Amino acid sequence: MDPAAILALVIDALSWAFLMGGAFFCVVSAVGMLRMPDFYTRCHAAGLGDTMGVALIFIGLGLQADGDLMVLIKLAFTWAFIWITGPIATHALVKAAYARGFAIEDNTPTAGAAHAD
Amino acid sequence: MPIEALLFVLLVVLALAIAHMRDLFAAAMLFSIFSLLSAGMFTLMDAVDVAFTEAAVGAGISTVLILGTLALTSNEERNGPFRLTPLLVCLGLGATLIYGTRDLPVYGDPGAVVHHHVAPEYIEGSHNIHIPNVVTTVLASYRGYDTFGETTVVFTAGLGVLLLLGGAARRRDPEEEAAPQATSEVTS
Amino acid sequence: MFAVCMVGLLITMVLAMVRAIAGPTVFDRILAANAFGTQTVLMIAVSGFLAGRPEWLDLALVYALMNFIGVIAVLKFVRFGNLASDQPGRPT
Amino acid sequence: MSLDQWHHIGSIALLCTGLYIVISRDNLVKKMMGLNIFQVAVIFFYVTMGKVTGGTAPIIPADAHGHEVLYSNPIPHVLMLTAIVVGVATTALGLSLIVRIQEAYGTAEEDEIVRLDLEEIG
Repeated sequence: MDPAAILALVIDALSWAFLMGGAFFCVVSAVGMLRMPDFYTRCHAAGLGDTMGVALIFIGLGLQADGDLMVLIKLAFTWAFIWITGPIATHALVKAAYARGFAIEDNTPTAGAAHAD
Repeated sequence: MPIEALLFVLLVVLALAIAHMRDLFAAAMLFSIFSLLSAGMFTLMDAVDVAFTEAAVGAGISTVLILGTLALTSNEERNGPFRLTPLLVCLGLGATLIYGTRDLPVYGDPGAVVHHHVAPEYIEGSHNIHIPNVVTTVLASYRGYDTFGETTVVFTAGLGVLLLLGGAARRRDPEEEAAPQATSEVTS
Repeated sequence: MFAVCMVGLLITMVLAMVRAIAGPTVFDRILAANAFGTQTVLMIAVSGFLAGRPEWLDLALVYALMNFIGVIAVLKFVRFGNLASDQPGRPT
Repeated sequence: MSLDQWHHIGSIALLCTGLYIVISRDNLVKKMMGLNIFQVAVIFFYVTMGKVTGGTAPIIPADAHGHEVLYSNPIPHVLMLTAIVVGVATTALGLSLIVRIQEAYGTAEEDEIVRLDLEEIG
């Protein structure tokens, strides 16, 4: 077996692992978003998909880019962008919710959620 | 059945949820998800330019516009009575239209008539003038006047919005000056 | 392998959609919309590789930008425009 | 009718939902959302027609020399590009009309507006 074939096999195996790991993190974050009891814990679950899922999937895609520099640059930009904006958006969301008077300690939301449909 | 069919089911479910939702802010959030999902489907159906436009103007601007309107109007829908007639009209229309589509080509049929008239010519022409994106070629070259008309429409609409919301009718009344300014801080 | 990844992303999208429809509060819906936007970016990126046209990543980049702007706009309305309707006594 | 035509059935289901929102709801903002759903349904009707099985997006790759690549039909994409932009323009105009109606009548519910108009006449 020549080295090029082995390298291709290793790269394929690595990107399988990264893509599956990313998809796993995404599904876990969605399940958490569905099953967690209150809003803040749901935010915590959603953060998982925004960071870990995106990172692993983009690394896996980058391994499959065949060294195409333009594709790698675009991947890196998108990844960096989501990594910066995802936590900012979640932070702003939690801050807005806290300012609107959602309780943190007990699991019963205050007046804010009592009138939701 | 391809993956797009599953996404189409999700899209219809979202549309029904929007119809059901009485809280207009929640409906606006669902509408933003609706736009995102439809744009993802455009990508899967090879319509990348449509997805690009939908991303730029559909998902982004429409949602923000609706939210801006909600900030200036009420954001709870009144609970009206259930009406049977619109439902029957819609179901009848749907049945008629589905009956009408029986003779149309199936999904992705390469032999459909629509693919064999001008489309190959456009692709050929785009190849000859060295513009990689065929949609750009057709939009800017073959149908340049069409696009010019489109910009005229957008300009007219912008003019209309300006006349309606920032026009002379408001400036005449000094007491009402305070209220629009307070709301314009919200939308800016 | 892209197809398997795609299936995972689709499951995520369906679950996020359920959270968006179920609510119960406005912030849950915004959170679900944000997560859905991230999933759309991922789906477009993966589908580009699935179709053998990785150039479509431009689209993913635009979506990442639009999603962020959209969420921040929504949050601005919630925070300052007093848009979230689930609290009584808000100025309309 | 066969399930191979699921794209037509889906478009028509969306179209009917949009139409139902427009004609059965009184709230004007909800009506605008219904119109947008209607518009997306029409766009889907066109875009699904342009799809060719095994085809790719109508962007000629840098390394394509001959015409051996099969592309999806670009014409529906062009038409729908125009439709989306014009649709957003009309949405903006409609929503600003709703804002003016709210200022003039104090409500954005259609039956209330009709009632106020009738009271003014009678």
